[in-house]
Amino acid sequence: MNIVESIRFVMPEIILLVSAIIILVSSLFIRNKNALGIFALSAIVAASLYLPQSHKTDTVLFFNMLTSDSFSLFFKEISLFVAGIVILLSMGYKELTEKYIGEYYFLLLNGTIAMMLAVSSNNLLMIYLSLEMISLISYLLVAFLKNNTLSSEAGLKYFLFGALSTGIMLYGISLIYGLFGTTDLSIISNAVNAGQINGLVLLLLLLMILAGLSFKCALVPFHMWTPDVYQGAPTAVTAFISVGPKAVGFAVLLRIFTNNFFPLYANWVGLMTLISIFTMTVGNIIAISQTNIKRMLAYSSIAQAGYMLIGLVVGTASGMEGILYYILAYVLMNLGAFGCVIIVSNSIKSDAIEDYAGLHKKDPITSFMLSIFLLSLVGVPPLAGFWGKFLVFTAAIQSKFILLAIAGVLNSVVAAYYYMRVIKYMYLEEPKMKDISPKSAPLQIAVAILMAGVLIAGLYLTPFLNWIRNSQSFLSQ
Amino acid sequence: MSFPIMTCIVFLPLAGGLLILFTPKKNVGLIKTIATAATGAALILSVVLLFNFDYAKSSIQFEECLRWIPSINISYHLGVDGISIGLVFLTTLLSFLACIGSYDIDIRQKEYFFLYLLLSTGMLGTFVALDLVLFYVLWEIVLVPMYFLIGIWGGPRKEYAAIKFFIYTLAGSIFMLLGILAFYFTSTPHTFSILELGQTTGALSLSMQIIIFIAFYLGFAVKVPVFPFHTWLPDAHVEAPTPISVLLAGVLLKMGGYGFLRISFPLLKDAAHYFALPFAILGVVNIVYGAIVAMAQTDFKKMVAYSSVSHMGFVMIGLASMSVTGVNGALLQMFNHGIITGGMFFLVGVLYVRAHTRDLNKFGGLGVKMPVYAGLLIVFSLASLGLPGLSGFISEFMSLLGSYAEFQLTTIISVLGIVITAGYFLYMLQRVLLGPLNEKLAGFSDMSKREIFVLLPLMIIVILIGVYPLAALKYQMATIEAFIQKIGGGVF
Amino acid sequence: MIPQSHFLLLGAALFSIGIFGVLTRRNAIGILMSIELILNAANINLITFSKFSDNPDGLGQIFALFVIAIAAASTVVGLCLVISIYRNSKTILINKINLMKW
Amino acid sequence: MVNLAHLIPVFPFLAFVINILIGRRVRRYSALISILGSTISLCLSIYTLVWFLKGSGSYTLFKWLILGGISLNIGVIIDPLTCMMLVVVSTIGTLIQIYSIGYMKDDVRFSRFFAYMSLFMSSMLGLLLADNFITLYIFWEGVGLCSYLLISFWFEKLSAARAGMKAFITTRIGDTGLLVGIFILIFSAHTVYFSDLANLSAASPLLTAAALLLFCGAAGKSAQFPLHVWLPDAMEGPTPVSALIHAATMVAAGVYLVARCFVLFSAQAPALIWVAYIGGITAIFAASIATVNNDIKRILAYSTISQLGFMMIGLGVGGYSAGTFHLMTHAFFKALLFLCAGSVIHSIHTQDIRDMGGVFRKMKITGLAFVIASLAISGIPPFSGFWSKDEILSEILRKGHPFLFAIAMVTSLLTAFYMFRLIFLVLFGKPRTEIHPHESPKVMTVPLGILSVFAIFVGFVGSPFMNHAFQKFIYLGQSHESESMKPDYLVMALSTLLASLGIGIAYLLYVMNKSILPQRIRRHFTLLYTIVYNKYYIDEIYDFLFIKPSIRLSRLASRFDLGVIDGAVNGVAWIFVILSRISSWIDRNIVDGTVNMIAKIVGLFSLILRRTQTGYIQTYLLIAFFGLAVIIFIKLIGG
Amino acid sequence: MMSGLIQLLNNHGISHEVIIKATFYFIAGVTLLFALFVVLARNIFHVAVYLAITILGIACVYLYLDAEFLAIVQVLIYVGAIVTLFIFTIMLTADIDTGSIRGIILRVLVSALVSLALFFILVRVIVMTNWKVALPGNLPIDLPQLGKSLMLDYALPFEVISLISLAAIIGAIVIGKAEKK
Repeated sequence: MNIVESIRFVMPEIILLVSAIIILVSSLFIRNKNALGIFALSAIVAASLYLPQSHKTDTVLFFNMLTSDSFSLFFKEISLFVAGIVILLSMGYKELTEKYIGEYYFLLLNGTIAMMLAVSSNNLLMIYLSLEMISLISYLLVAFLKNNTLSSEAGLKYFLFGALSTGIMLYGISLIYGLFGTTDLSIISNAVNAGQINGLVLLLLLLMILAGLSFKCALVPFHMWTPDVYQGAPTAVTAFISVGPKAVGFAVLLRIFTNNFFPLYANWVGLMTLISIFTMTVGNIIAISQTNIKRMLAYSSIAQAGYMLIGLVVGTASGMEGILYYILAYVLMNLGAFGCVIIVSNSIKSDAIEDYAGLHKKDPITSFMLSIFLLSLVGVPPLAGFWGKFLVFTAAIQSKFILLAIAGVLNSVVAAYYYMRVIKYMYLEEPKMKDISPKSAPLQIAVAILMAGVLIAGLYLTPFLNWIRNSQSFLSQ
Repeated sequence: MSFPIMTCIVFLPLAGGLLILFTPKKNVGLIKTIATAATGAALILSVVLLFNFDYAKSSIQFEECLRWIPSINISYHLGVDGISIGLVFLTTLLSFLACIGSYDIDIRQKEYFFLYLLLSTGMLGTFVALDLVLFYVLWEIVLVPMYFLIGIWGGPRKEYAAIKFFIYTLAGSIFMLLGILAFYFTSTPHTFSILELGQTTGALSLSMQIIIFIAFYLGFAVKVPVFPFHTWLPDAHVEAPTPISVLLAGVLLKMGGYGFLRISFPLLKDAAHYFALPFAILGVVNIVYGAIVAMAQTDFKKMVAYSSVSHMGFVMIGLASMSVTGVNGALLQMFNHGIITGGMFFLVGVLYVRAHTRDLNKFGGLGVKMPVYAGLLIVFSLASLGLPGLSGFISEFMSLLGSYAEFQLTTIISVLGIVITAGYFLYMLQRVLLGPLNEKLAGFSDMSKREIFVLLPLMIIVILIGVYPLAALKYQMATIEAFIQKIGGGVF
Repeated sequence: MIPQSHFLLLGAALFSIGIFGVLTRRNAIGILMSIELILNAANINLITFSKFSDNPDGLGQIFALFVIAIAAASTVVGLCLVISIYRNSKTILINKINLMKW
Repeated sequence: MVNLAHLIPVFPFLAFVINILIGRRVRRYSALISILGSTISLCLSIYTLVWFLKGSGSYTLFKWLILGGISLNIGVIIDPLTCMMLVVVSTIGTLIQIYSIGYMKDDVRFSRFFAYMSLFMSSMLGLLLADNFITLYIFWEGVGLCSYLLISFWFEKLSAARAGMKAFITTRIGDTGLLVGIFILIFSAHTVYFSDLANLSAASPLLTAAALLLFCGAAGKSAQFPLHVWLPDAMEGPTPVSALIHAATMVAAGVYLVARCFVLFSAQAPALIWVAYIGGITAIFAASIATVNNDIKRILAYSTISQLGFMMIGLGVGGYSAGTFHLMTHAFFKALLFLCAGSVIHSIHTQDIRDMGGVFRKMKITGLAFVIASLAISGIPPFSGFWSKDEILSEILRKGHPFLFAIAMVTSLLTAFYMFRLIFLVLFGKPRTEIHPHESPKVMTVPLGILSVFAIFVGFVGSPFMNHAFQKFIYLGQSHESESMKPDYLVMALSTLLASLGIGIAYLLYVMNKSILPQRIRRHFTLLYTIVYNKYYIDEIYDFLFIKPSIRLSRLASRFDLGVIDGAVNGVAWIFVILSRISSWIDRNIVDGTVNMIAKIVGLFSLILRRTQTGYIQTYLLIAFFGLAVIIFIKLIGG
Repeated sequence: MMSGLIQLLNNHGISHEVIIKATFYFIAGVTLLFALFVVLARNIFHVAVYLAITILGIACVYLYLDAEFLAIVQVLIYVGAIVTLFIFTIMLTADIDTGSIRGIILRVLVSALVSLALFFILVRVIVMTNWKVALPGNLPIDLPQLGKSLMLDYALPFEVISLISLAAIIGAIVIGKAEKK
């Protein structure tokens, strides 16, 4: 489909872009965090309202650069949701000075655009570009507290790690181009179906693509940047990169592996199984001995990625369903957890788990919500997190990945320990902290929304499941 | 659909809990009233249930079924039959009494009663859920409030006990989840409904059954608790506040036995037959080992805790026998143990409130100061050491009789367990009530009206069942008959 | 003429050298430079393939073009990060930047 | 006429309930309530007896429990044995309760005492009426409970508390045997009813086992040899209790059980022999202890044991009527003995016979009763003991058990000896310490009188003069008639002779030369004496063999539980923590960790490696790459 | 310019083929050499220069692949912009030395091992794979065509690139700008 026809399909992105520029310009005059934030928020809302209109039927846009299908729609919605929540969190996040707030929102909105492009791109070129865009923006956001050494250190580390892994991916893409003479995924998948490709080359290609993507999803062995970056970054940004890029990474992973490369299932299933088990185990085991809650959540998010990967390994429709639902749940509960962390750190100026002692006395609501999110991360029914695990394990059992399932459940038992540790500090210890400062409205709104999400998605998940069912229509299999 | 009585029974407490969330923290009186009202209402409803229950029928009654997650046909499916009705009554009763028993909780009452009510909803739900996933969900819901209840209001080593309990049971039940999933995929058509599985799973191969059985076993054995998995129990019981110990011993342990009775045995009968002997042996180990360990305890609560380990052993041998008498005995034993041990824990609490210690060697001669207490303690101890005429005897006798039909030797050994039980209970009585009065205790007052009110119903039930067991048995016999016919067991 | 594989080998060599550099350079800027090498390696591949591929749509070259642009952008970002870290902790030696560990 | 037998236990039970609830308020009247209760049941018992003689029998009341195939109905058994026992028990019970009014006059828990007594009465009567094993077992444990409560009635005394516990547990050991026996019967004979036992005439090892196990229970209750240890300690209880429970009624329950299942036993010859010999051993063994003991109540206790052994012999050799006959007579005179002892103790507040003496002068009635009872137990004609004991002896001889006969003879000799040792030391001679005996009040002496009458005359019902009315009666409804009714005069003469010989020796030793001779004898047989004096060290042996080890075992087990099993669990947790420490440490000085590994692969520079100290981004990258490379290599080697 | 040179050499009887080959391998060699310098040299300043040279070498290689336009872009952007940026940054941060050598040897060796391993794998892949190869020498892509496809088929990527650059620059300004405190 040519450009002119395609435009209306990317209206949401355009809305975001325009409003981003408006914010940038207006920030020269207005430096009010909340005002700009609310404007950005309204832009997000507008975009998400427009989103369904923009997608009627599955089509390909911009000469097959983008594809507009229900799958991408699902992830676009997720991206917008994440962006909205993160904006709310940023509005309440004290560390973020008002000085460069305009630029901040500008970058955030651009990041959102990049995510929306990435999840819908149908061409390795587009994938590369949009991922790079996400990366660059996240580097900048991570280092956004320019006078904070930790922040800029995190930024640099993130950058170096990212640059290298995307470099590798790029090299892989170039080889793919060499193999198939094109970067258009749909053509490639036909070629793959035709078969006759050397095993070693394939392996190399898969690995090189994986390098870039597992950097985004923080899978072993590309996970090590996670704790440092999560700790150093402004917490609002941490929240963003812990869900946004991850979700996108998984989206791309799914699109490539379960759609285009699916004929090669036999080639990559073993690999993925390995990565999945390693990812969850490493994440969980290291998380046990963490003392900083942000680092702890970093490792936990590594582990969570491991669980999600089970769904991919299984490679069936139900596995797909599981992973999508898991991503949904993960977005809700992880954002929520970080939101609570922001609320707390706003008042006690610390991220050490010990400093959460007796939080229930000072701030019952927050500690209650945080416990809900943590329990959901543990996978206690009937919270959203449980159903994520449930569906994933269901898929695993269904296709006889018994060991994988057992590894998963054992891990979730181990995981319970460190999540409960935070709860223990909050409820079972006596408070050391002084009285907490009043909380900002946006933060509370955000966290409230997320908790409602966790509860609803846990108690009545039929609509969500139907939504997901529709979102994976394109799946061959 | 008619009046959804099951739903009301299960969710009334939770409703109360939510109400409590919106009452001011200061207004403790109101909070207590709400909690009592909620549990009381549930109790009344369950009594209504008892009266409307048709105990000639062996099938599920008061069934309620809604589609919850149609896509993987998980349904909201409740109902009672002879197996669960007794336990439902037990749970509502104990929740109500323990709720009154928790009036002297003096810190953070609001949280306490909220969690308490959440807990009782979870327990009730577990007993009436007829859909495996729903069952699992409610089963897990019990964990969280229990963690807090032990961890916040518990004794000195509460945190250790709480996390131990949590991780332990979670580890057990997570395997149960795998078992549930295995059920789902081995059944045609795929279903989580226990009833449908009851019809279909005959087709399962033995090896598959064994795998699933083990998965479920891990889940249930931790709760019961069966021998190697029991060590969370003494800690949890000792550290938990009195009302919570009551519920732990009275209801939570039953969830395990109920699981065996509702899922493992009927749905996996070949595996059940396959594992019958090991099961019986473990039961005997529980009985004898628990008794022996109990004898060595100086902590009153710990002693009672280990005694429950011992008593649940009878449930196991009764089940293992897979005979009408044995299973009837096992089920009745669960009920009786709930009542008796619940009472025991209340009594321990009564003493603890006064003495602030549970060290048996620090008491003595209380029979003079507290005659009423002495009387009650004697009655419950005798009931729990299986004295004929009190409820404990009937169920133990039936379990033993049933298991004797299958496993003579193990039964005889467990009969010896009874002697040890008598030993440590009398030893306890001697150290607490008899002997010269320990003058440090001279200031003790006898039991208060409230305490007596809590214990009286339990004692009445103990005596009633002891004197006329059919009063309780009639509810379950028809169901058990059918149950045995289904899984193919002996008459005795 | 020069066989295609020789170009590719050149690219591979550059790639490996770049990797080596990234792994060994202590100076942050040095690492950035090594990354440039990697990107160039990719570019060489792309262009080679576009020359030797049977449909001369020039995709390879265009891709390379984009890569160069990206390289520029990322260098900008990278260098500004280097500057800010230098501003904060007066060093750009990777082995001195270790506030956050374990 | 109507069935009222099942009401017999009810009234005492009501008395119990009333006393427990309002006893402390009505205080004195609680005694009347209890006595009223048991009097009513006495009347009912007599009524039942008459009614039975009129020729009606057992009946069932209502369905109580369903055990597999068997549906268990509560009913009452009405047969000679039961009727006899009912009358005996309720009579003695009533009398002793009356006596207790005096004895327990100033006790703080007066009403509680009578409550327990009533409870005991009701469960004892229930035990007698039970028509099946399970009901019997229930009441069996019930009387056990009452004995526990009453033995440790003065629980402020630790010894009393201990004694009660000892009694309960020892009997419980026997009861487990009983329980298993019942199981075997249920599964091999598919019945729990006594009425069906008649059908089990075939001898089978399983049934023998069952019979022996039942006998275990009986031995526990009736304090037969291995399990007798609890009875002497049980004397810690108030004397009326000892009289009622530990002399007349409860301890006889064991004998009653054997008699009740006599058809079963007689079908299983080996079991029967066991019963006989156990009885024999017990009889002589207990008697020997009684000869040297110095505690008035304990002497009586041992004599009880020995007499029960006597009954067991009687039953064991097949003398059904003999055993039951002695059971009845013994009930009366032993109760009488205890009550006398009680009234002595009541007046002089000591139990050690060495401190007594010359009580007779002050306590005529008591003394008289005492003497009568002693004559009865020693078997001096025409007192009741004589007839029943003689019955047993002749039965032994007739069935041809010379050895047992010898034992029985010696026992009766010893019996006469220790009884009169007691008599002489307590009643006659001079007071050996400062004691001020005085006659007990009417309320206590009247029962003594009544019982003495019984002790004298009750024997006649089984004597040739009333041509063995008792035997005839006891066999009513029974199928076979094994015992001959003609008296065996030789045996009569012999036993009388031995009895008087015993009395003579006692007189010789303790009256003529004021216990100089005993010292000398003691000196000659020091070893024997000490052994016997220490009751053959049975208690010590048990303590050493069972009690200490079991306590040690339980300590061990609990340590095991804490240490090993729990330890294992904590171990796992600990391992996880360690694991996490380790892995986070690896994460920390990752180079050390991983590069070490590489170094092993490379096989170089390990020394320099250990010194490298980073935790930096490049290391992370290195790891990433290394992982990548490793995966590729694996795959390459793989294929 | 190239053609002139080749003409000249032809006159001395060296065949067209040979010259091209020789020059190519020479250039490739130089490029790799300087690439090695880039990663090995101590003085970061020199490194920048070496990088420039490497870039130029690669540009020449592009010429052999009939991608003159890209060669020019390469030179313009890299040498003109990127390397200059590097040099500025080096001056700003003024941290010339590359840190102490202690403990680095091992890292170097391990890294060398890893990258060599990678190199060999790549070599193996490149050699053994049958790439989509048409006969060389099909007419090169001419500039207009490139421009057209940039404006049509690749319009979106083009826009994205511009977005990226915008974002990058904005961010860089924010973060790079010195704060006066």
